[in-house]
Formats: sequence, structure tokens, C-alpha cells
Amino acid sequence: QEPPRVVADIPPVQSLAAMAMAGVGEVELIVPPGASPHGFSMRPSQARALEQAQLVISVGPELAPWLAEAADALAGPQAVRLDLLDQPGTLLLEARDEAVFRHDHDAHDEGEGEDGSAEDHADDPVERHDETHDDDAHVHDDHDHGHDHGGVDPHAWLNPDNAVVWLEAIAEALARIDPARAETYAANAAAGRARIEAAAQEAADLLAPVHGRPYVVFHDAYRHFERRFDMPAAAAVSLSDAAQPGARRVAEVQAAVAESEALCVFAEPQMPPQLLDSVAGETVRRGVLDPLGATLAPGPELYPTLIVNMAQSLFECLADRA
Amino acid sequence: MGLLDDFLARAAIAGVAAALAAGPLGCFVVWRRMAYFGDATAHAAILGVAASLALEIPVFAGVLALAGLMAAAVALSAGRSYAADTLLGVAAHTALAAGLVAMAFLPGARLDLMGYLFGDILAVSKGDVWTILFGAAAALALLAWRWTGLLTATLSPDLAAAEGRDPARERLILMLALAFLVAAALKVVGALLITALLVIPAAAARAVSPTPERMALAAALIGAGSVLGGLGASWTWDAPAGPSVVLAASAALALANLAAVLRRALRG
Amino acid sequence: MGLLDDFLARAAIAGVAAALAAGPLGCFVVWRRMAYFGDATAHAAILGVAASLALEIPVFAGVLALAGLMAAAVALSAGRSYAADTLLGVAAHTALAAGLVAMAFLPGARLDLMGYLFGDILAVSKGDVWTILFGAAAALALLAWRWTGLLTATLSPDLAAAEGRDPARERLILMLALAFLVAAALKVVGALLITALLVIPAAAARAVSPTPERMALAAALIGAGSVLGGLGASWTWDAPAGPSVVLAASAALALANLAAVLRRALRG
Amino acid sequence: MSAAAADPAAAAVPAARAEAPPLVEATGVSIRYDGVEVLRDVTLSLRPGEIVTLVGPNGSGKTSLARALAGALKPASGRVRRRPGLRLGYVPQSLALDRTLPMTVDRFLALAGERDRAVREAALERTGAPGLGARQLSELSGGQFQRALLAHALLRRPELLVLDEPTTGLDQPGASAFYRLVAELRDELGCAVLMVSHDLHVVMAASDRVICLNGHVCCEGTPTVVAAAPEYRALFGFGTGGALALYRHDHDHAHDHDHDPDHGHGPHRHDHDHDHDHGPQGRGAGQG
Amino acid sequence: MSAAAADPAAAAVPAARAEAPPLVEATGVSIRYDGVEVLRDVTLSLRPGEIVTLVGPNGSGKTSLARALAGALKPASGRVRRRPGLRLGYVPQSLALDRTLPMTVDRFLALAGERDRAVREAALERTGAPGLGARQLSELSGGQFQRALLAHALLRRPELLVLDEPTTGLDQPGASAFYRLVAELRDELGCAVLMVSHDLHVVMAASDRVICLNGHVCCEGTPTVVAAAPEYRALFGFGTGGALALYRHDHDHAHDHDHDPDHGHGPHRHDHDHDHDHGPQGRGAGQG
Ligand SMILES: Nc1ncnc2c1ncn2[C@@H]1O[C@H](COP(=O)(O)OP(=O)(O)OP(=O)(O)O)[C@@H](O)[C@H]1O
Ligand SMILES: Nc1ncnc2c1ncn2[C@@H]1O[C@H](COP(=O)(O)OP(=O)(O)OP(=O)(O)O)[C@@H](O)[C@H]1O
Ligand SMILES: [Mg+2]
Ligand SMILES: [Mg+2]
Ligand SMILES: [Zn+2]
Repeated sequence: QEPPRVVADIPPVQSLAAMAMAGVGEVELIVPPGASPHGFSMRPSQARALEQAQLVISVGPELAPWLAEAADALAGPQAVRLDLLDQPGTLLLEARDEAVFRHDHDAHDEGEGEDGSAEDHADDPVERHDETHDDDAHVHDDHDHGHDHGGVDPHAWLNPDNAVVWLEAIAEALARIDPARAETYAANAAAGRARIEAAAQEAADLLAPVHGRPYVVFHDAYRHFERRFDMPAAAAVSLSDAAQPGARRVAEVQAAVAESEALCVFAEPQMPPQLLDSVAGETVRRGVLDPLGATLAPGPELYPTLIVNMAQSLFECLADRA
Repeated sequence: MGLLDDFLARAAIAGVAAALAAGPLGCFVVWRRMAYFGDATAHAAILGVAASLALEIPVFAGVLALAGLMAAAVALSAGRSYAADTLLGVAAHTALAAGLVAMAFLPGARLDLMGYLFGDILAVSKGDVWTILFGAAAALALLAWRWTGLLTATLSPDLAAAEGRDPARERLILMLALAFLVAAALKVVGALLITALLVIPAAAARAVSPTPERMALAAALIGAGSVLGGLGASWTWDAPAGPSVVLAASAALALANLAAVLRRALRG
Repeated sequence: MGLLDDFLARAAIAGVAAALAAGPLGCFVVWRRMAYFGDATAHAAILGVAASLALEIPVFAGVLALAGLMAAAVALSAGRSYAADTLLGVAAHTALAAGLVAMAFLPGARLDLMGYLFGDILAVSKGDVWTILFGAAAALALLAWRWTGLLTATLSPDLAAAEGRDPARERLILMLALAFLVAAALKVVGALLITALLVIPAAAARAVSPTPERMALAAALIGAGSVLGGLGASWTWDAPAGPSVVLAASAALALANLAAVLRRALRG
Repeated sequence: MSAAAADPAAAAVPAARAEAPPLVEATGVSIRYDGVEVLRDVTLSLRPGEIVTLVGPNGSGKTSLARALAGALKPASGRVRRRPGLRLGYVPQSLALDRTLPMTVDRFLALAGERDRAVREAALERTGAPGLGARQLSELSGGQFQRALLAHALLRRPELLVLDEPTTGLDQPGASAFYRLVAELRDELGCAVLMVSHDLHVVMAASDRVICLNGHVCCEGTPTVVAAAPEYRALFGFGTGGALALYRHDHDHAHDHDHDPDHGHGPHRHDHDHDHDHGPQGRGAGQG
Repeated sequence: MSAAAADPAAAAVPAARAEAPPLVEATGVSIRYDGVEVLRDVTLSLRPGEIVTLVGPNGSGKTSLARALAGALKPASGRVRRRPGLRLGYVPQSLALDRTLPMTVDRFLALAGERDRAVREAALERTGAPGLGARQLSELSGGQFQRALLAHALLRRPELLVLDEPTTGLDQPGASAFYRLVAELRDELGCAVLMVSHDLHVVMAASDRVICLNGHVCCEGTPTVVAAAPEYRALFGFGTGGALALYRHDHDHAHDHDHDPDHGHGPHRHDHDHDHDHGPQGRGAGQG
């Protein structure tokens, strides 16, 4: 029997799906990392993959409303839609508004993101309506959710615990489509879970020596990672991909960098590093964090590598140097 | 399985419909030196998205309202000391800047607003096909109805006024029709594609057309041909579809100019 | 701590320098109906990034080369049956489409090319300050040197030719100077800001200027004032800096036109 | 000359036409550009069948008045009333054409509303530009273009023709043929003609009424009255001198432009300067 | 008339100036637009101090030739040689101005290279437009604009003035003053003048040499030779008819445009049509 046709939106999600599909078939990736919807234009192969898909897995319209609509238009009625942010058990965080974050470091239990107690308002998890969206009709409601609730931070894959939840949700969805291979998927999910947890452990180990050291990020995309590994950033320069920072925010961040004695500032691979130069003196180190796996080869290994690489990047930049 | 069940067929139908309307409208864009129009509308639309999110009205309504407002503002202030392209440039940048500032202040609207705005020709849905067929037909009907007036006003506002036509009204009608087409098609076939379909086929048609009607027809046909050729190329080489269509139109422009040069050389 | 150690001071210096050069150049942009120039250069630059990644040459070299090529192509084919804005619109869309297609086929170059391209005025480094001071000074010197020729050729190519100046050469020089300024400043102060600084201050200056020199001067001053005012507003309300500067320039345009209307009403 | 400067609207209209309702009526029309008044308090009306010529020095407001009558310019005060449904043919003084709009001469003529190609070709023939139908407007020489504009105006079967320096750029046979054509058309279509011209001897021969503008209606009368002036006769043979007499007849009377003391604007400055700069000083001028 | 059509370059140059090196020399110049030849094989040269007038019907290629001599148009074949460093003043037939370029008249004159404001004001005075310095070019009336263009050309202290229908739109006093001005300038600056005009009687009186164009150099001669023709004299008094005689003198001789059988293009079509369309049929015409 043919393997089910599955597509995923971004590389980390594709990686999770590929883990679940190990030994069964391929997972198509739609949006190449870094492409902005403004400049991005689909190729026929991508459109065909969406059209023929039996399962469309995406983070959710919060990340790319454009993709949700393309999927609406292209995916046939047979397709199951899996919006990962809507999966029960996913830890959701509200996006932050302020430039400089005041963290109470001691309040976090290391490694326990999901129910970790967070005193400061900015880190309050968002309660999500427990709806599941597996048909087209609800996608537009989703848009509304995103705004009514003041904005959900869509970068939830950076918490490996979420990845584990999602991996299981993907395996279940696959099993519904393709009951004959249900056991394979379950086994794959179990193996994948182990792989992810190992990666998470490796990351935690890497980060242990630099725990608590102050750093600044370019793009406020790392809250899930920060929370899961208790590595809070002192500040984020930019609000998001779409909004540019104001002058005062830059000044605040500059002050925060100085005040917190941040050791390192981080850019993303596709972003120009100049803004970092504005806020950080020459004594502050520069690093690169790659939350989308832009520099990695797609496939099942991408996700664990991504998590470990993030930790590695933080470690290398923050560690004491001889 | 009907024709509309195939995404390539839907893309072809939507693209051809958009091209057929964009061709004649694009001729006016070229004649009146408003090549910036498409971009200005797209940028005004970003402000429209921000406004609709803030006011919690449907996104498309906000987009159309802002694009229409921009068109009206430009139409009404045109003619005196500013050329059309300057006004459109000002409008485009002001709208974009205002959209970006608004975005920074909108709580929770930290998503990529452009994501709400820009369609992709390969992602055209059945509903989109009907939308664009209707929009294109409406734009073409409007154009056919006011053709002589629009043309006379474009040639010389004084002549139009002497013949009892109000050139300001004709300009306003044209701009609103353009704003409507661009705003609607942005979402369906994408910003790059619709703005390029306005300018490039009309420029290509210019090289081979002795009268405005022939130019409008040629622009429509060149545009439709570019859509089909571009989709074919995109299919063959698995290239991004929208840009392929644009490149096909550019190739048609190059060919048309080459043909004109050759004909002249042979004649002379 | 020196002046250049403060990011706001660096932003102000770079922005003012860019505005001082963009003002007079922008006047030619407005006179020659090339408002699309900035956007076309920015889009050509995207293709330049793709080309430099493919050929493994420095990005800035690729960007400059492509922007220069586009300017030369447009300058050389201008004048006959196409208006400047049409040519620029065609160039912009073709370059963008080609860049997007190239991007799709470049292995490993799936990064956001725009990220390489678009600076932010708050992110200006010390080196950038020197770059833009140098670029602005060079552009202004070139402009001062060829002023009469450029002006005569803009007024009437025939008159310029009769006076022994080659209008095609003047056009080419102007376009290359523009391409250089835009390509360099894109990276430093951002695409939105530099293209807006070309068009909006010149349009504002138009309303209050009786001669081309006064218009060039007024455009430079309005641009510089908008940079300072916009940065101030950005500081006060913590709004994005580049868009704030653009909105300040738009406000100056509105004020200048209001002043002109009032003066006329009082005079009449 | 003894033309009636006092009551412009009354004089010089052939009695038979005086009762017909006016095609266009201007009442107290003033025109301003950017707040500067260039034409003041013009009252005139045009009746079917008459040929009226506007004369006056450069910058005296002829084009401005013609545009206002044609509806292309809104007067700052006063009003222009056109007979409802009036068919108007207009030839502007200058028409900047854009090369990006492809337009054959024939298509341009069709824009006037004429569907029959043969009729369009005949109109071109009439204005002395036969066979130009397939050419692009933007490729025409100055005189060819002027002829195409004339043909366009004719094809509207106008009840009123407004012609602003219509023979500009025409060669001499073309210009003389044109003035004959205007007279023919008046007889044929019964249309009124408002013409701006510097071609004074022809104007004298071909108009029913001459209106001399100079920032206002300076004087108005039948050309026979004007032509009867001995100064005009004496100089008519060589052309320009006699014309000069017409120009200066009464421009020396005082005008109330005192609110513009520096003479930096306003149409009169120019004319005053004529007095010192241009010869030949028209001896015996100053009539009206 | 007996003008020398055979060897154009030889005739009619005053002996004293014949030795001076030519300012501009055209050899076998042909001009094409989009592959259509509108001017064929023109050879002429201009020497310091002479006033040469180009006449010819509309579309005969006068403007094209003037632009080629001024350097604004590249001939399709043949060559135009200007004396190195030649200062040339040019008044084009039409100049479409853009309202978006703010330009006062005074600034426009300064573009000619004259730094002294008083000198610029004097040039305006000379061309009959004093006091216009502070006005915007785009606001001028047709005749005012023409005067500003003339002043610009004068201020270049030209060695050669190329004037394409320079009196277009000028009022009659302005036009006659202008022709006097051209003669004065020639005497003052010793400059040569190439003028395109339809104003035949004035041309006859003011030029050293008349070149009749009609797609090629149709004939060439001194105006006295032309004016001596009895037919011309008979009709001169009323202007246009006599002019017609000049136009048709030798356009009936055969031209070798056989490669263009449909007469769809080429400047001759127009002239042939004159023969049927325009009266008054110049009796006794056909000289040359
Ligand atoms: N668009 C404009 N803006 C400002 N002033 C103008 C404008 N058009 C004309 N003027 C001024 O108005 C006055 C009258 O101009 P108009 O064109 O009506 O004169 P005219 O009698 O037609 O002259 P001509 O014989 O030279 O054509 C002139 O002083 C002219 O400078
Ligand atoms: N840009 C052009 N493209 C094509 N044909 C042209 C162009 N300019 C002029 N022509 C044609 O070339 C011929 C000569 O034109 P030109 O302007 O030299 O005539 P002219 O003698 O100056 O006429 P006029 O007395 O009407 O000004 C005409 O038939 C005209 O239609
Ligand atoms: Mg006039
Ligand atoms: Mg000419
Ligand atoms: Zn992000």
C-alpha cells in the first residue's frame, strides 16, 4: 500500500513528521526556511504536494496565515489538517511586548517547562480553547484567536516538550489515515521521543555551565527555549520579523546590555548583524542562533540537531574563554 | 473531476482573467505614467490590514477601503505641480511607513501582516476563481463603457473638457477601477504578479500597436499568453510560478521590441 | 565616549548625510518622473544578492553591479516609446522575478535575501557612517560638477544637444549616481527610508521653490529635518525609526503644500 | 478707430442673428492663476453663425478666455453659460502629446465621434492633410499636427468652433486655405467661430466681429470699421506695420491695476513695454 | 524663378564671406524616422554672417534638418560637421515643458551661461519680454515663452543661431521687431542665422539666401532673384497668394521616389495634394 502523503510547513515540523514516518515515506516541506511570504512564490511541485496531501501539518496560522490559506485552497476534502498549536498539551506563551525582560530566575524549575511556575506576567502561559481544527472551516477562527488573545508566540517548537506532544499527535493523525501502519507510527513516535529527549538532555548539559549568564537576542523568538532550559534572555531587540524596533527600545536594550553585563548578543543567520552593533559594545561577543534550522539539511535529524545547536551556540558564546 | 479541481487549471483561469483585465488597464497605467500604481496600492493595502486588525473589521474590506482612498487622493491631487509617478511614490511610501508604525503599536499584531495580504497563483481556490472572474469582468465592462472618455481625457484634458467630459471624473473612475482590480487580485494571484501584469504586457504591446485599442487588445493577449507560458515553464522546470509568469511577460516585451526593430530595419 | 558611540547620534549623522544627497538627486527623480527608481534599484539588488551567492563574490559588489546594470539599461533605452516610469517598473519586476526564480534554484541559498539587503537606520555602525558620508559627498560632488548639463538635459534634450552636451551621457551619469547612492544606502539606512527620502522631500520642496537650485536645497533641508524630526518622534513614542522618518517627511510635504495654498489665497 | 468700446455686446452682430439664443455667454468672467488676475470682467456672447476673432498682444489673456469659453478652465469669478448640449469643436494653442500613447491620425479623428472612415478621410482632405490617416500623431510635423487637430474639430460637426491660433505652423497655402475653410464651414454648418489669431490682415478680411483683449475687453467692433482707419490702410500693404496700429490704438488709456504697483505681474506690463521697445512707432495710432 | 537648383552650394553667398571656413557643413545628409526617409541627400554649408532661410510646405523636413544641423538628431547617412567649439543658439519649434521642474525665466536664461543678471534682463528687453524674469516658464503664454527662448539663444553669444519658426505665436509687433533684431544681431555679433519660417514676405526681405526644402533641397537662391519673378510681385500685396507661387514653383518636376509606390509616406505626398486641394491655383506658377 502507498504511504500516506504528508506535507509540513517549516523544517522543524517537517523533521518531526519525518521521524513519525520513518521507514514509511517522505514528508514534503512547503516553506523553505527564511522565505518571507512577500517574496515567496510556490513551485508546482509544492502546490501539487499540498493538493495531494492526506495530512497537512503546520504550526498554525499564527506563524504563517498565508500558508493556512494556501492549504485551504489546495488541499482536498480528504486532507486532514493538523495545526500543532491547537494540540492539547501544548504549552503556549503570550508574546512579549517589552524590550527588556525582568526574570525571576529562581522561580523556574529547571527542565519543567510545561507546568513551571512563572510569577511574572510576561511568562504566563496562554489558555487555549480546546478545539481541534481538522477541517477548513475553522481556520479563520484561528486568526481571531491569535489577535483576541493578544498574540500567541508561535515559536513553540523550541520547547522540546512541545515537540514530543506534537510528535505523538502526528503519529495519531497518521494512524487515523493509515490504520494499517498504526503500530509503525507509534513505534516511530516512541523512538522519536527518546531521540528528542536525549537531545534536550544534551542541550541542558551543554547549558549547565553557562546557566544564568546574561545575553541578548535579536528576535523575540526564543521564549519557549528560554523557559524550557531556564536560560532567560536579558532583552530582545526586535518585536518580530515584521516590526522594526523604535529608537527608545533600542536605547533600552542598549542600557540593558550594559546593565545586565550581557556577555553575548545573538543574531539569526538570515538577519543582518548591524543592529547588534548598535546595542552592544565591542567587548560583547556575537553569536548566531538558528531557530528555523535555516542552515541544516531537512530530515528527521534536523530537529534534534537544531535544539543541540541552539544550546551549543549559546554555550560557545557565553562560556569562559581562555 | 471538474476543470476547477486541478490547481494548475485554476491558476491558469485566474491568471488569464487577471491578465485580460490588467492588459487594458495597464495601458492607461503606461500612458498616464502611473507604473507605480500597483506597488502603491499594495503598500496602501498593508496599512489596510493593520487598520482592519485594529478596528476588527474584515481584512478585505480594510484593504479595499485603503486602496480606494489612496487612489482617490492621488486622482484628486494629480495634474498640478506633481507628476503622477511622484504622487504615487509618495502615497506608497507614506502608506507603508504608516502601516509599519501602526503595526508596532498594535498589541498582538506581531504577525507578518503581509501574510494576510499576498496570494499565490498556485494557491487559488475555487472561490478565488469566481472572485477574479467577476472582478475582471467588472473592470473590463467599466473600461468598455467609458473608453472614449478615458482615452480623450488621457490624450488631453483640455480637449476632453471642451467636448463636455470632465477629465477629473474620468481620472477618478480609472483610478478606482485600478485600485479595485489590484486589491482584489493581490490576494488571489499575488502582489508581484498583478503589478507586473499591469505594466509589462502593456509595455510589450506598445512596440507593436498603432492605435490604443490594438494596444489594449495586444496587452491583454500578451498578458494571457505570459500567464500560460509562465505556468508551462513553471511546470516543466518546477520553478516558482508567479515569477515565471513575470519572466515570460518580460521575454514577450523583449521579443516585441526585437520584432519592431527588425521590421523597421527591413522597411528602411 | 565619542559622538559615534551613541547609536542615535550615528543614526542622525547617517540619516542626515543620506538626506542631503538624496534631496538634490531626488529632484531629478521627480523632474524626470523616475519615482520608481528607488524600488527598481532595491529589486535589482535582490537579484544582485542571488548572483553574488551563486558566484561567491562579495554581496555588496553583486548588488552594486546589478543596480548599475539596471540603471544603465534603463538610461540607454529611455526616451523613445517608453516613459521612464514604465521602464523602471519593468526593470523592477523583472529583476525581482529573476531574483526569486534564481533563489529557488540556488542550493542552500534559501535564506531571506532581503535580510542581506535591508538595513535599519538604528543599526548603523561606525563604518557605515563613514561609508554613507563618503557616498553622499561623492554623489553631491558629481551633481555639483555636472549641474548645468544635467539641468539642461532634463529641461530639453534637444536644447542640451544644441549646446554641445550629450543628453544621453548626462542621463547615464545621473542614473549611475542614483544607483550608487541607493545601493549603498539601502544597506545602511534601509530600503524604505532611502527610496522615500528620494521622492518625498523633493515633492515637498516643489511646492515652495521657484528655481531648481532652491528646490534642490529645500529638498536637502526638508530631508535632513525629517530625519531629525522622525528620529525624535521615534524616541518619544518608541515608534519604528525608519517609518517615523518617512512619516515626518510626508508631514513636511503636507505642510509645504498647505503653506503654498495659504500664500496663494492671501495673495489673490 | 471708432469701434464701439463702450457697449461691447450690442455692436456688430448681423441683425438677422441677433435674436437667436447665444451659444455661449460669458458674464463678468475673471481668470486668475495662483491668485494673480490675468483677465478681468469679460462679458461677451456668441451667436450662431458669427465669426468672432480675439486679438491682442502676447500674454493678454486670449488663450485663457478661449479655454474658459470651451470649458477647459473654471473662471475665478463670473460665469460661462453654454447652451445645453452644445457641440463644441476646440483646437488648443498647444497640445503636448505623449509618445507612449499610440494614436494614428485616423483613430484620433474617430475619437471625435465619426464612425465612417471615408468621412474622416474627407475631413483630412479638407484641412489639407490627405493620406495622413495611418500616421502616428506623435510623428507629425508641426503643421501636419495642426491640420489633424483642425480635422478633429470639424468632425464634431460643431455648433461652435473655438480655434486658438489655428494657423500656427501652417505653411502659407495652408493658412490661406484654412481661412477660406472657416468661412465655408460657417455657411455650410451655420456654426459660430471664435478664433484667436495674430494674422491681422486675414482676420480683418474674415471676421464679423473683432474683440481686442488686453487683460480685459479693450475694444470690440466690426473689422470694416477697423480697416477703414487711414493709418491701417496706409500700412496694410507690407503687413506688420498696419497691424501694429491696431494693437496700440487704445492701450494707452489708464487701467486700474494700482494694486499691483511693481508691475511684476498682470498682462499690461508687457504691452507698455512695447511702447518703448518695438518700432515702428505707429504714427497716428491711439484710436478707439 | 531662376534660382540655381543645380549646384546649391555654389550660389548666392556674398563674395566677401565665401572664403571664411564654414560654421556648419552638411554633406549628403539623409534623415529617417523608423526607417522612413524624410530628407534625402542634403548638402549645404553656413558661413559666418549669412542669414539663410529654410522654406517649404508642412512636413517637408525643415525641422528635421534644423535639428540635424544643431546636433539634436543624428542623420541616418551623410555627415554634419560643426566647427570645433562652435557656439550655437537654438530655438526649437516646440518645447514641451514639464510643470514639475520649477524654473524662472531668469534662471532659464542663466542656464545659457550668462552670470550677470542685468545682461539677462537686457536680453529679455531685446526680445520684447522685459520684466518676465521672475515668472515661471510653465506659466508663460505662448508668445511670452517664445520670447524667452529667443533671449536664451541670444545670451549664448552665438556664432550660429538656429531658429525654427521663431515668430510662432508672437504678436505682429513682436514678429516684425524680431526680424529687425535678427538683422541687428548679425551685424553686431557677426553670427550666421539659419531660420525656418513660413512668413514668406518677411523672409524675402531679410535673408541672404533661401533654401527651399521638399524632402530634399528643391532649390536655393537669393531672395532678390525669387522676388524678381513677376508672378510673385503681382500677388505680393495680399500676402498668401504670392507665397503660394514660391511653394509650387518647381515641385512638379519628377522625383525618384519610385520605391514608395503607395505614397503612404515620404514628404512629397503632401505637396502633391496641395496641387489638387488648395487654391488659389497659382497661375503662371511652375518656375524654377
Ligand atoms: N498656467 C498658468 N499659470 C500662471 N500664469 C499663467 C498660466 N497660463 C498663462 N498664464 C499667464 O496669464 C497671462 C495670459 O496668458 P494667455 O495664455 O491667456 O495669453 P495669450 O493672450 O494667449 O498670449 P499668446 O498670444 O502669447 O498666446 C499671461 O501673462 C501668462 O503668463
Ligand atoms: N519623430 C518622428 N517620427 C516619425 N516621423 C516623423 C517624426 N518627426 C517628423 N516626422 C515626419 O518627418 C517629416 C518631416 O517632418 P519635419 O518636422 O521635419 O517637417 P517640417 O518641414 O518642419 O514641417 P512643419 O512646417 O509642419 O513644421 C514629416 O512627414 C513628419 O511627419
Ligand atoms: Mg495664447
Ligand atoms: Mg517644423
Ligand atoms: Zn519569528
